[in-house]
Amino acid sequence: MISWLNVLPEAILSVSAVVLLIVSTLAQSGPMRDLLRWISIFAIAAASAALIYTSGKFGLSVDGWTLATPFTTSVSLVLLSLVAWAVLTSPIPDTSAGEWFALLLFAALGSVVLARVGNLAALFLGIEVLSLTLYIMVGFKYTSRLSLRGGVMYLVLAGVGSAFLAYGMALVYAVYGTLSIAELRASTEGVTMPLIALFGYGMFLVGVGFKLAAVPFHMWAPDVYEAAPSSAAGLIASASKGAAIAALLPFSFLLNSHFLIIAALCAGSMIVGNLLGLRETRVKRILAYSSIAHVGYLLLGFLTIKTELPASLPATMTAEGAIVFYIFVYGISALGAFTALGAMRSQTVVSLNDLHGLGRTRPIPAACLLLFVISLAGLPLSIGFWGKLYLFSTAFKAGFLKLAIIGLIGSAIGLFYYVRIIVHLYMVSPEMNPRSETEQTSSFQNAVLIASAAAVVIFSIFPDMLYFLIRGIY
Amino acid sequence: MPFAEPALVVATILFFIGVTGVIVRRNLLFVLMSMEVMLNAAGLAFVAGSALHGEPDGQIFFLFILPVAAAEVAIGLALAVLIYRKFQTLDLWSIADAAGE
Amino acid sequence: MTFLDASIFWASSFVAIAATLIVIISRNPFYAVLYLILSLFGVSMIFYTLGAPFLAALEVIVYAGAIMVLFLFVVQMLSPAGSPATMPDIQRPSLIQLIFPALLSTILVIVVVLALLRSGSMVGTEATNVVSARELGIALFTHHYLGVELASLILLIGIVGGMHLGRAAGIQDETEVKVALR
Amino acid sequence: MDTMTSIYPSLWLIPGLPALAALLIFIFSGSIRPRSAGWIATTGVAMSFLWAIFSFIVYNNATSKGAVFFHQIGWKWLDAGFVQANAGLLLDRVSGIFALVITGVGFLIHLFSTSYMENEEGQRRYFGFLSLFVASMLILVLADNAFFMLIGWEGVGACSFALIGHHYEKRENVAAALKAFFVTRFGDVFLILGVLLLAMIGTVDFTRLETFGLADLNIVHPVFNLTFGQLLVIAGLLLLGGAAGKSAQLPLQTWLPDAMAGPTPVSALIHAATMVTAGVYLIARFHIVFALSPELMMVVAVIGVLTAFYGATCAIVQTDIKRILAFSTISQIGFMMLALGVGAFSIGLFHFFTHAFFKALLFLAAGSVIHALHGEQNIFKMGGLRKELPGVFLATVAGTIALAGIPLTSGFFSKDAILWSALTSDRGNILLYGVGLTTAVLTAIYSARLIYVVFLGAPRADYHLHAPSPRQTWPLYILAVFALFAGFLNVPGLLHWEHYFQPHFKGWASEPSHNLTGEIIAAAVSAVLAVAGWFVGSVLFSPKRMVEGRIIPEPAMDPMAIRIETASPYRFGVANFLYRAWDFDHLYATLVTRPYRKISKVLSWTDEYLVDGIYEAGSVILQLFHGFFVTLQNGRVGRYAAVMLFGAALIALLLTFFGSGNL
Amino acid sequence: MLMLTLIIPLAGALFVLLAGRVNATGARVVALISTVLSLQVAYLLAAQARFAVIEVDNLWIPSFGVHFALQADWIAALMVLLTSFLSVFAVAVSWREITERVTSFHVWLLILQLGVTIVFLARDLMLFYLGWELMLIPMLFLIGSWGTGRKEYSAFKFVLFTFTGSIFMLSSMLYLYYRHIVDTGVASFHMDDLLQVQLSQGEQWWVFLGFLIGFGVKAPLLPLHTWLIDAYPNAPTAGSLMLSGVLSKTGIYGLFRIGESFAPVGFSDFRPLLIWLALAGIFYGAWIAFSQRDIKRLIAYASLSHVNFILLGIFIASDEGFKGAILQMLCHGISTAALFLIAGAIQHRISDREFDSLGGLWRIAPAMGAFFLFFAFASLGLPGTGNFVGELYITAAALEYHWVIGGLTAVAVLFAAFYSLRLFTAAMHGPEPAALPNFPDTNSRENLLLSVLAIMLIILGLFPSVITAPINTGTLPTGIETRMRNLSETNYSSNHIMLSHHSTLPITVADAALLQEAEQ
Repeated sequence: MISWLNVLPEAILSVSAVVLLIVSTLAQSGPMRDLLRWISIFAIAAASAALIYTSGKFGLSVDGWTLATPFTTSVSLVLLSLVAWAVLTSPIPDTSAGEWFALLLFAALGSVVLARVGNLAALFLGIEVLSLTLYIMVGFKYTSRLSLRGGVMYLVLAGVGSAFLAYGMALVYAVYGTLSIAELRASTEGVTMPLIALFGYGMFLVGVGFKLAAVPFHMWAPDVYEAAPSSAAGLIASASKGAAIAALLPFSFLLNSHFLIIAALCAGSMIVGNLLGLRETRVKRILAYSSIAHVGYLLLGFLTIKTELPASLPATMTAEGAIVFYIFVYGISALGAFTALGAMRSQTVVSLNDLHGLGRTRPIPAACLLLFVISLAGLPLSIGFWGKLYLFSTAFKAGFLKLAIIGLIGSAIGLFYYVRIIVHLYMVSPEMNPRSETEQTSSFQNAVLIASAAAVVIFSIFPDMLYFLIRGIY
Repeated sequence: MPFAEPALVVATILFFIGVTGVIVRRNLLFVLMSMEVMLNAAGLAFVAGSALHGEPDGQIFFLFILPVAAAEVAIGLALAVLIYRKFQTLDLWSIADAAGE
Repeated sequence: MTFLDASIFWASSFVAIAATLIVIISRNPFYAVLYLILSLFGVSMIFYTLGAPFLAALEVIVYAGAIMVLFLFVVQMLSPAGSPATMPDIQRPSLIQLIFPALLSTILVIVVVLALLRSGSMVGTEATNVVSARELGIALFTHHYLGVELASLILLIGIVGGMHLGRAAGIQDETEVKVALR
Repeated sequence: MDTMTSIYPSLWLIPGLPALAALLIFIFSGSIRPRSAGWIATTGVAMSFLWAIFSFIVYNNATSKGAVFFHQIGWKWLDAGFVQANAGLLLDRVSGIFALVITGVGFLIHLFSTSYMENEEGQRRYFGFLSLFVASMLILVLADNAFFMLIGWEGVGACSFALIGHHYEKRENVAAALKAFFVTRFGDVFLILGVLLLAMIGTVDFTRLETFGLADLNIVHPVFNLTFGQLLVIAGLLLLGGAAGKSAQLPLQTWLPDAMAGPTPVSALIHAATMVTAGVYLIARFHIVFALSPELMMVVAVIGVLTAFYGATCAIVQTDIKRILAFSTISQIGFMMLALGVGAFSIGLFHFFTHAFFKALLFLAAGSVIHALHGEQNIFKMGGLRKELPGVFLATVAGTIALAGIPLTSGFFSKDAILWSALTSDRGNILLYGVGLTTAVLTAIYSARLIYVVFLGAPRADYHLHAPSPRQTWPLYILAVFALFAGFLNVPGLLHWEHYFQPHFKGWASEPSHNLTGEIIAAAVSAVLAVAGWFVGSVLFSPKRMVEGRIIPEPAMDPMAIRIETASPYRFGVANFLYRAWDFDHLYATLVTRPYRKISKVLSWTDEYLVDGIYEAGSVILQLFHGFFVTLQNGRVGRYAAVMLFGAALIALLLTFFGSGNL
Repeated sequence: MLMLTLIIPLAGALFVLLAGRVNATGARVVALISTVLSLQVAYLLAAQARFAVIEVDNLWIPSFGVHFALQADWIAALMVLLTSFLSVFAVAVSWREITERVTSFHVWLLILQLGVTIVFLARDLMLFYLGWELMLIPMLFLIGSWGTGRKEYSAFKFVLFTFTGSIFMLSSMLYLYYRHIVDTGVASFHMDDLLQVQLSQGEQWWVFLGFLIGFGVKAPLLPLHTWLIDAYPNAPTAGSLMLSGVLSKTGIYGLFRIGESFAPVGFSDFRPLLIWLALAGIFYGAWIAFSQRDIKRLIAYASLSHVNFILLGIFIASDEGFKGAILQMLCHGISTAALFLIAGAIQHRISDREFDSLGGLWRIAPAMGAFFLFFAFASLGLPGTGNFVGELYITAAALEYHWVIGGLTAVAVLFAAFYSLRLFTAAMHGPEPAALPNFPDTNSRENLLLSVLAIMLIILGLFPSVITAPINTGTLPTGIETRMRNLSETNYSSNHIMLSHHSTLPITVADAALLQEAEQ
């Protein structure tokens, strides 16, 4: 039963989630609760090992539900590492710790399913696993009105998004009679798509666009990010977004038919996302807007996938490579930024004024936040710079000069709000801070933050190392 | 089946009625119902597609939509109860306008 | 294709659409749920005409029988003094609110209809076979078992969510509860 | 190439010693006593003077062996494209005379200053800059090329700025310093352009200037598309602009009277004897360029004679003793320019030589008077100082008669020679001569006025005299001797000045007629006119009249109350016009200063609000967009779903109308 | 040697972080040691680069074609020397001025130095860009944290302007990269590779425009200068010093090292326009400077004027123009640094820098007055200082280019006198202010710093050939190279037409003595 082995990663994750739930009933409090974190980490590690083990050995498996090529494996690993990072830095809730970590594992599961998607149904179910997990995570802090509000908003809108997705898939299915992406790809080759299929894919893009928070399907992002606990917001920004773009990758054949649409989403996200952040005063909303803009950059990479490159170029310079790299780079930066922020300010609404002087009173998380923000802004000595450069150079290589320049201008606008964060963090004295008390962070959390901030810098000096780590570990 | 294509149209109409419902309704319960309508319409479209090609994949997809709808409603209604407790209303506009925290 | 089939299809389609319309404009949540159930019955009939009797049954059992009942419970639970008709904050959507989404929806529907008309018959020969529950089951558990697995997990997630959120539902004084989650 | 020169005295010591003194004073200004600063400076200049004499003697001995100049190249200084220059010093007849006068007069003035500045503040600063000035001036005259000369040229300007503004507590002094610097700097713009132009079309290496004489003036220059001759005229005009700025010639003369705000010894050294004659030096140095075109020479002569006339007319009505001398200086330099313009280069230099003595003398004497009167400068508040300050009086008389050109004084010899050249040289004419002669008469009149009003008659105010120390009087006496007798240096057969410069200017100078009778008649004419002028002056400004208050021209106010900034002290419009120095200041204020301030303000405003406004507007536009998108974010699910639906509809429409076509 | 210039600031920053844990003085001392060391290294580098181009070339990021390629020719080495020289000063002037968060201040300063050094040495476009962007964040912190006045606004403005500019620059770079891939199929950012790209005229226009905006902002070229007016005055002294002394040079440097190299046709097509623009900048800055009433704002505008002088030289780039520009880059760096140092010292003493509250300071601070006077004169181009030589060369080049431009350039020198002396007199001259708080004269540290700067200026003024003689055209853009050669040649030949150098010259004394000896 070779093909069964192929779903080993998914199986490990789901089984361990269930195990975790069972264990959590035994370990409601005390030091045992730390065990939950380590079980999760262990599960993710085991899933990663399984991924590496199965990578490329069996090809399409389970009737095309999962696709275990080296590439999808690397995407899955990237997403798993992001979830693992969230697991490591996430504070353990006093109640429902088991549920929390189980949900994180479910998120990992959804991401892996999406990264290796080979089938429309897998896509739908993967997105649903991820979404449902995230609804709960957003509304996890049910004592907070904002949290509930965000949770319900995300639930409704994500439901609408999923419905669009399913509806679009249904129309496509109605035309081609298959759910397999490979077959869909084959059936579009060299043929003009009927309008109904075009429309179906269009609605499908609405659904994916919603998960990505691409303009104009971005509206939910700021409210939800703000309402969610930091780890959840980080996950929405990183793993969920990465999984969505990864799920979009097999649909690169859409670039023939829907180029204009995707380009519009891309340009719109890059511009509107950055414009939205311009004068925002609440930090999590700023990060949300920034995530919208980053989707634009990712889509820019997606647009270039079909481009023929000169054969002499190294294989590492493909658009897919740039996208995976960027998923990791952006994911780690966004997660890091949310976590570092959460480490300093735990309340739901964090305004820029709440950051005043934290550079002095909380130097370590502040410095980490600084580095992550620099990375988000794409300034040098952070991997964000290389990530962005990979994408933009890919766009240039593909000849999409206008889009690339729009993106560059967008990132110039975006710099404004990143710098605002830095300014408020460092250039205002602590006395100006309306809240004098700060959170205490565990040294473990600090260590993880420092390590990843250091990684952001170190990998910026050796970006290729990171690249090969991502693409070539198996 | 000859009704496959008309059924697609019906699904489309239902779907967009659902979307309209989500947009215009202010009460969370109605919004959730509209969402159900949308999911259901998507399922209908799948079944129509399945009928068009005479193969089971579409129907199977509907089988996947079912638990999704159920799970969404379960969580949605749980949230609705909590929200009603917190805000004393299910009116999404008032909830949005209510001061956070 | 018989006249009976056609009349069932068109009638149930009409019922489904009309009932759904009433759902989105009704004031009374109780009635809305009932109309939604009616709409689901209509869709179920369409399933039947489309040769999916098993799904038609499932539609009624799961959607109408389970999900809608859940709705009813909640409506009951949240209605002051047990009378949902008096829920104060439920308003009918005004015409002005309706215009924009209705217009866009109409455009989209027209696009689909046009697309269907333009493409003519999408498949050369329309299949006429009825997919039986047996066929479905075989396909489901030979080709799509991962989907089944995932679907079950989705339900599990729903349970976990319900469990977590429901835990709060029983607590009246929230200040006692500390959910320290950053 | 200059290994041989080591056997000759190093010229670097001449500017080097005062520079060293200045350096010492500046570096140790914190630790030395103020008085020592004076002595360090004086010693430096004295040693420089001695070394200059020594070098000059050695040089003169060498000339007898056929050498033309004494050239020491330090190092390659400028090296880019056509801007090629050494840092090198050159001693020849012209620079030798200048160096001697600068160090000699400079030494005396330093000595005078040690007493004059004794109880003043900022002595160290004063002496530092004074020494630095001497060093710069020496570099100016000794430099072997025009680029290197610029170091000295601007250096003296900078020192002049610092010294005029020595008493910077008063805003008007600062304004005067700025004015002096700005106006001369304006001239320097032309000078720099002129030097660059010359460097571009030829050379500004002083040892090679002769090559201009060998060039074909009709060749067209490839860059400018003008002939060489035309370019030379342009270059000459540009140089003249620089010279006019530094030497306070029309129309850039306005700064010099104001520059009198500096301490009096500074006026003596910088604004009478040395720096202001830099223009004369420049033209004498570039005489070939000028001599190559008659028009250029005419311009120089006309500017010179007009300035001479201008200065003399203004001097006649001034009430401030130093301003009288300042206008007199303007006038006398005009005479030098006249001499240069008519081709009598050596005579021009001769007048520089004599003028340096008598004008320095007059300034120092005036300084003594002012010092004795505790800073009083209005001549109508003086009077009767003959008895109180007999030594100063005698010295002043010596200076004024030299200035007036009373026969047998140095001024007589030099001025007469100029007038004679103006009349008889190839480039001269009767008009120049006439104006020059008139000016000479005016000169005699205001000279007499100075003596009569200041020293004769009865005191017009209460004096608490402050007797001059020997260190003040001895320099006066020494200078007086030179003022009276230096003229004999240009007596044929004795020490013939013109003959001495013959090898330098060669054929480029225009020889005046050597008609002895004519010369004697002309000399007689100027002698008679000078004496007559003095007489007129003595009548007009006799003590008797002064006592009666009948001052000519008749003042409209108490003469003692006349101040520099008084606009119209006299009854007569002409007199007031002259008092205000022909209203040049007013003219420039209207034409240049005020518009410039205005432009500056307007531009400043433009920059702050319009140029920056473009960017601010850009940011406002971005913020408007931001505002639009943000208002959509109202937290209501319906709105958000509506936007999604809108997006979906947009996608559908795009697909319907554009299909799968790529745009 | 090349690597050391980068390693020392980096290691210095780390050591400062460590030393900062002990105490503030420790951080200062370590920073000083680090900068002095890098000055030493830069000196050695320059000493080597004087004779030969030093290169380091390693493939850094193969997947991307980024090379860790450094190249130090004489000009680059000079710029590095200037950078490390001014870095020493930046540390030294902050000794007393910076009392808060000393450690991080010095860390940012050293990172800034690192970025600038990379910019000057990079032989790879991406490395260059990396260094370019690396300057942003340190400068943001230096201005925003330790500045005065509207510091956050100024910091913002600086960062946004520079970054927006660099976006255009990056577009040009990526376009070149793209074209190189299209042409050869090889991905590389190495300048030597990208120089092989043949762009059409239209492409060159766009590419050059991108570079122009990117570099023009930093330089700054009119009308991209408005950030400067806020950033220079509001930065701490060390920041103003680095901004005006070094960062503006990176723009100029990039303009000819990169802008002209990669788009020679674009450059030469834009050249007349740019020359006029630079000229306008000279006048604009000088005129506005005159009416400023804030010392640092005045210096800022003055700096604008001077930088446009340099740009003019770069744009004309004949032998004189280029040498003048290089020389002026150093001298402007030094003299403006000194002026900012003095302005900072005044501001530090009385917490104000408006003319109204100043005046008559010379009496109470004679040493400061003397230095102020010297540097005011240097800033107006007094002969004897290096500024004069630079401006003279540039004026000469302008005159050679066109007489109108030459004339205007010379006139511009006059306006420099206006604002420089106005600045000096407003602060130092005039009646002593009635109620002046304790205003100590410059202390020995400041005296030492200012003396070194003054001596440097005089050395540059008297021995400019030290700088200009080794300028090796081999590593410059070919455009500059040919212009330097051609214009000079026409000149010398025209010289030959006009005058014969070997005509009969008067003999010198030395000659005469020789003759005489020969006779005997």
